[in-house]
Parts: sequence; C-alpha cells; structure tokens
Amino acid sequence: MDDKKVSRREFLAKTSAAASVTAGATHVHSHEAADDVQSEYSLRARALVSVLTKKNLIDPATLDQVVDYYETKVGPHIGARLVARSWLDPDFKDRLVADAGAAAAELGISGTLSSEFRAVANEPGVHNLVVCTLCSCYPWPLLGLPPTWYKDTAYRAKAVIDPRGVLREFGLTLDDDVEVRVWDSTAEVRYMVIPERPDHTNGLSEEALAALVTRDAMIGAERVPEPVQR
Amino acid sequence: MDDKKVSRREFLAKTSAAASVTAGATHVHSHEAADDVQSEYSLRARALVSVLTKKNLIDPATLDQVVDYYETKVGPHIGARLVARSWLDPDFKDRLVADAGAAAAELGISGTLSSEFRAVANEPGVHNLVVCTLCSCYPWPLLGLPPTWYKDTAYRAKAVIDPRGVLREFGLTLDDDVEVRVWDSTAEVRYMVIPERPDHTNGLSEEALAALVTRDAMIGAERVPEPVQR
Amino acid sequence: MNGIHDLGGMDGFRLKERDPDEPLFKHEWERLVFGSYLALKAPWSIDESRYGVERIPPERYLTMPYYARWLYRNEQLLIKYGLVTAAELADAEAVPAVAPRAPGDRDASRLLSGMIVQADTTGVMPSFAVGDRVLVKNEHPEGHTRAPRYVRGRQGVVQRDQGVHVFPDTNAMGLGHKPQHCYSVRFNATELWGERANPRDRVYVDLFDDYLEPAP
Amino acid sequence: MNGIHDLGGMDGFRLKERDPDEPLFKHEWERLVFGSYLALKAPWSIDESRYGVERIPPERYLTMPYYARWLYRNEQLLIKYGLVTAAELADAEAVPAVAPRAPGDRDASRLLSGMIVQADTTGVMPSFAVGDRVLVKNEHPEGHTRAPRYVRGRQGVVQRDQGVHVFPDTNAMGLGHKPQHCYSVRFNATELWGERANPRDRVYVDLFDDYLEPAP
Repeated sequence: MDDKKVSRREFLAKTSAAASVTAGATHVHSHEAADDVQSEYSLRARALVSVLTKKNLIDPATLDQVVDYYETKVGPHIGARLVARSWLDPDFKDRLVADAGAAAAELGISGTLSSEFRAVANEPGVHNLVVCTLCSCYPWPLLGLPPTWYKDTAYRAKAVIDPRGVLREFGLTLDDDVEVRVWDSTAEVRYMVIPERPDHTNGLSEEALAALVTRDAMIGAERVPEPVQR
Repeated sequence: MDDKKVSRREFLAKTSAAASVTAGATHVHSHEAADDVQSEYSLRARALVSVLTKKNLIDPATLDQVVDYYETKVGPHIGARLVARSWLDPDFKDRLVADAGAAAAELGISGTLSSEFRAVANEPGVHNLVVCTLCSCYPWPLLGLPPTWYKDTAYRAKAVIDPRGVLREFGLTLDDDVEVRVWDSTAEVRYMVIPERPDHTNGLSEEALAALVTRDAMIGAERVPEPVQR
Repeated sequence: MNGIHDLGGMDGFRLKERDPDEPLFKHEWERLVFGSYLALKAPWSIDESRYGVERIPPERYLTMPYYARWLYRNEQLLIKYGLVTAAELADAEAVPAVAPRAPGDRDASRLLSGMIVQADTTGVMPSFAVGDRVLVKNEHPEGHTRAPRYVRGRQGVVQRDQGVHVFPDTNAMGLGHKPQHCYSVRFNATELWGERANPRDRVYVDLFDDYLEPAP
Repeated sequence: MNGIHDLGGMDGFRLKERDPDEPLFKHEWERLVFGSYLALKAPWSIDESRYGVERIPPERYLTMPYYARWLYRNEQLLIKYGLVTAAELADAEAVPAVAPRAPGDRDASRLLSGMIVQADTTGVMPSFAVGDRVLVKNEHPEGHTRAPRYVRGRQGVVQRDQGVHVFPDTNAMGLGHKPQHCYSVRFNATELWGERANPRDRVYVDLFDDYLEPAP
C-alpha cells in the first residue's frame, strides 16, 4: 500500500474526475426522464382525478381554479413587493421581520392566516438561507410554489451541513467571516429572506425595486443583482 | 380533524394494509428483476474481465480458482465445526471466545490471519446478533460469503435499532427479559455467534452436531433447530 | 420514523441546477396531482399527509419526482380513509358517476388552510423561555416526528417562542392534538457538525416543547 | 461522509426473506465481478475500496444489487489508478492483448489479505482502557469514516481493546496509516435509541481511538 501523502482536496478532485468520465458508461437508468415512467404517472393521475370526480370528492372546476391560482396569482412578485417596501420604509421592515404575515396583510396580501411567516434580513456580515430538510415547506402565499432545486433531495441534504458549499455552487462565495444562518422549516412557521438592497438603486421606485428582487434571493440562494446599466 | 384515539399499533396495521393493497398498482419499476438491467450488468462485467485479462491485470485461472474456493471450499460448515466442537469441549469454547482465529487454526482452518475473529456465545438470557451497518463485513474464512438478506439495506438498517423486530420477522420471538447484544462490524474484527446447543442432542457425535448448525444461527438470526425425530 | 425523508446533513447528493424560468408543472399529470389534492376536502391533517410521504419505500422515494411522491401519498390516504378503493383506481372507467352536489368552497387561497388545525391554546404553558439552553432529546419514534435526526442529542438556545401549535407526532398518528409551544432553537453549526462547520455559522430549527429538555 | 451506506437505525426498509438454499451468485456476471476483483492485485486498500462503494450516488446505491455496487466501485477505482480507461471499458473488443506474464499467487485464501494492511504497532499506546466510559465525538468528515452516525455524540463503555489497526479515515483517502488502537465499545440501546429500545439491550461497535474522548 502506497503511503504517499496526497492532500484531501487533490484526492477528491481526482476521484470525482474519474467518476464523471464513466458517468455515461455506467449509468443504468435515469428514471425521471424515462417516458414509460412519465406515462405511468400520467395514467395514475388521470385515473385518480377521474375517480375523485365521479365520486363527487372533487369539483373539477375547483381543481382548475387551484392550479390557475398558483400559476397566475401567487408567486415571487408578492415577496418582491414586501422586500422593495422594506428597503424604502425601515418601519415596515421592522414590522415585516416581527411578523411577516401581518405585514403582508397591510399590503392586502391574503392566505397568510393558517401559518406563521417570518422574514429574516440579510445585512453586512450576515447571510440567511431557508430550507426544509424533512419535506418541502415554503412560504406559498408569499413566494408561490417552490422551485425544483429547493424541493430536491440534494439541497435538503446539504443546506444545513454545508451552506457555504451550496452557495458556492450557486455562484455566491461568502467570506469566512460572514455569519451564515440556515433556517430549517420543521414546523408551521415559514421563512423568507429579505435580501440586501443592491448598490446603484437610489431613486428607483418601489415597483422598479421589486422588479429586481428574484425568487432565489428571497430563499437566500443568491444576492439581488445590480440593475442592468442602460 | 377527527381526534378519536386510535392505538399506534392499530394505526400502523391499518396503514400498512392499505399500502399492500396498492403495492401492485403503484409500483413503477422493480429494478433488480428487470432483464435489461441484468443484461447491462452482464455486458459491463464481461467488458471488465476482458480488459483486465488482455492487460494482464488478472489471470483468468485465478478468477476461476477464487470463485471455486468460495463456492466449494469455504462456507458455514467451517463455523459449524467450531460450534460443534465448542459444545463438546468447554475448554475449546473458552479459546474460541477468546480468539476465534487462533481456535480455528487449531482445527487447521486457514485464512484467518488478516483480520481478527471473535465468537460470541448465546446463553440462557443472552442472544447475540451480528450485522455490518456500513457495508457487508462478515467472517468469510469461517462462514463463507454472506447471504443476501445480511447484505441487504433493510437488515443493515434495522438490526441495530430494532433487533427484536428483525428476529420476530425471522421467526424468533424473544422474551423481554432476554438481553440482546448486537455486534456492528465497523472495523477489521469479524464476529460469529456460538448458538445454544439444542435439547435432545445427547450422545451425538461432533459431526452429527455440526450438521445441525445453520449459517443463520451463527449470525444470530435463528436458533439451531432440534434434530429431526426419526 | 428515521425515514429517508430526513435528509439534513447527508452527503453524496448532487445539487440540481437552478432554472429561473422553469414552469411550475413540467407535465400535465403533475398539475392534476397538485390540483386534485388541493381541491379535495381531505379528512386527514397536514401531519398525516406528510407522514404519508415519509412512508414511501426509501429506494423509491429517492428516484421519484416530487409530484410522484404526492401521487403515491394521495392514493394511499384515499384508500386508507375508504374514500376510494385500489380496484377503483385500477379501473377508473368502471366507476359510475354520482349526481353532482352543490359546488364547494372555491377560494383557492383558503383550501390549504383546512388541513392545518388551529390549536386550542387554553392553558398551554411554555416549558422554556427565550435564552434558555436546551437539549434535544435523543428519541427515535417509529411514527411521524418533526425533530430531524441531526439535532437529536444536540444543544441549542431558544431564540423565539413561536406560539402554540398542534403536536405533529401525535396528530399525524391519530393520537390527538396535544397542543404545545414550539420554539425557534439556535444551534451553533459546530455543535451539529463538529470541525466540518464554520464556527460562525448557525442553524435555526423549529422544535416542539416535547422534543426538548433543559441542557445539563 | 454521511453517505447513504450509513444505514444503521433507518426505518422504512423491508427485510428480505431468508433463503437457506440461495446460490452464492445468482447471475454469471456476479461471479465475474467477484472473482475478477479478488484475482486483481489491487494497488488500493480495503478502506479506499469501501469508500468507493460509499460514493455511489444515493438513489442508485439503494436500487443496485450488491454486486452491481462492486462493479461500479471496481470500474471507478481501476480508472482512478490508471489501470484501465473508460474508453477501454466501453470498447473491450478494441483492447489489444499483451503477452501473458508468469501466473501470480493463486492461493485464494490469501488473496483478500493483501488489501488489509497490517499496522506498524511500534509505540502506539491506547488512550483508553477496558471499563473506561467514552463519548464518540460528533464529527462529520467529508471523506471515509467508520464511526456510524448513530453512535456519534453518544456514550458507551470500552469492553475490549481490539489492538492496533490502520486508521480507515486517513488510509482510505491516501493520507497515511495513522495506526491506533481500536476498541469494542458497548452502548446501552436506550442511549442510542431512547424510549424505543428495550433497556436490557446492548449494541457493540468497534471504534478507533481518534473517534473517542473521555465521557464528561
């Protein structure tokens, strides 16, 4: 056995290179992509809806309305309004941090009665990241339905043990002296992040500011990008 | 929400019944059984052996000898000899418990030099069970290659947290006042169980006793059955 | 249960790429699964609903797309509660339609709230106050729980009292609401992950009164 | 690493039936995978070999039959060590045969021992003695380790000194043998699993010196 010292980083880099070389050759099946799996899900989903409808357990019009509601009415634009307002109005920001549901209700945003909502604010030296390690809890009324990466096993696994590695993969490298706060949504409290206001945004309206705020910034996965220079 | 009290046992029974009803309908794919997966493994294994042979990294005759060795030379009959001897010779049993490798060497059993071997003895009020939660460590030179159930994820997961449940599923219900000792093979020490000698075996020869000893009894998964009455 | 769903702290997974333009539903069946579940007046709680996902066999859990887990859970719970049968799902064509009743509540924003039980807070006192050092009990219940494995046996500080909520561990199992306080508990990342963590980092986990005891 | 291989204590899996008559190899390819691996004079240690299995992506690990994990690991390690290339495995036909060398050691009983390094025990002192109460450090290394998650942060009693062995955590990573004592540590099942366990039961785990500290 060769006892030569290799740094851990070098070792990991070498082995992961080898893994990627054979990834194609050795990968037996990609399930999610397989058409027959999709068609099996499709058959089962149609059967389920058909049986529920025939037995009058659901009203198909309600099904359509529910989907329409989440596809067109609720989404990250709601959270973005809260963030933009908080950037312009420090008192509102205080109320948003104290009770995000109540602050949202001030702006006429509904659907926040059943759970509690918390907004956690990034600031110089502090970065917040939201996750649900056990399932996929997410502040639906404020941000809509969560993105695929948020619900995926990898993010749920890594966010709590290696938040800096996750952020680095997402393109955000934090200094070692920044404090990372990870919020694991294990109960009926839902979290959103108030990202920091980017530079060069003086004089922008609340609407223009809201347009800058991305969904992923309100999860903590990125910073709000600077406005594009024209 | 119905707040009616249901016992946990009843609840679990009901839900697992529901699960089994739809197991057929909802099971998308059984991988291990799928012929195309087997044929992919087969192609890759043949390619591997072919490349290793052509590059002179293995001698095909050695491959055959290795397989033959584990298929015909090593197996539970070795451990069974040790157990039978220990039933007849209390001093041997003491040596077996102290250092199973050395005791095996007394009987001319080889292959026990690289690892350490321990035999743990069942007795009235004590039942031992061997597992490797992290991979599939097993006393090859004494028992041969491990059975599928031992290497399977379920056994590795359950043996340490619910050994009594595992044994119950295997057909052995232990009294609450029996002490269960689970041995997790996490290093280079390998364990085998010396089961209790069954009743009605007085006067049997070492060979006849060895023939009663099952592989699974030497893992702790069952008791040695009584000899069949003629 | 120590299920495969309890993923916090696991290594070996690969992050999915972030796609800012992805549709909410990639396939029509996902839309049907989501919409039909929310349109249903389910007789079970959100806790039992989560428990339904957790009991998907581990090897299938990891390979199922997100809404396939919902589909599995919906089928299982509808069958368990006797609302549909496996035979009906296997042959939907053969199921006769009953005459439609009056339409139900169609306010989509309120549909989900029906599954979250508002706890009766009367006389429910907190065992801990903000600033208290707490130890998460090292318990491994067979049923549903919301104390992830990675905090069990670890110490933190109560950072906020989140008020009184229904206890998921009993509610999911049909064993009662057991309303109690829930706390945001702050853990040093090094307390959870040892030398691997940056000493500046913190993890906040919402934990119920019954999961906690005073730190020794 | 906190890999999917670290299964101890997980719920949700279903036990396989015991079949006293099952063949050692169900398929010919399993025989080839097993035999070729043992016939190889591998330049890696058994620790790196285990680490190779642990790095199989979790969703594939759970669905792979046992010897498919070996096959994956063998391919990866042979490529990593430059003994074969992915291209050669993809087109074995195209690989030219070299002239055979003299046959190697064919004593099958000794083939495996080559992978287990006998540690240099000179001057390696134990930190603990039989009877000592120890605490397993709550460490979560990114690389290979043989301290399962379920004992980390838990207390037990040293029941036997198993002698000096090569340290898997460094050896698997090419970071040296670091020989040290290994102990059989006895845990009360209730210390590991709380109220779920029978108070009479014990779990014995072989743990290296570096995993342990004196119990407080």
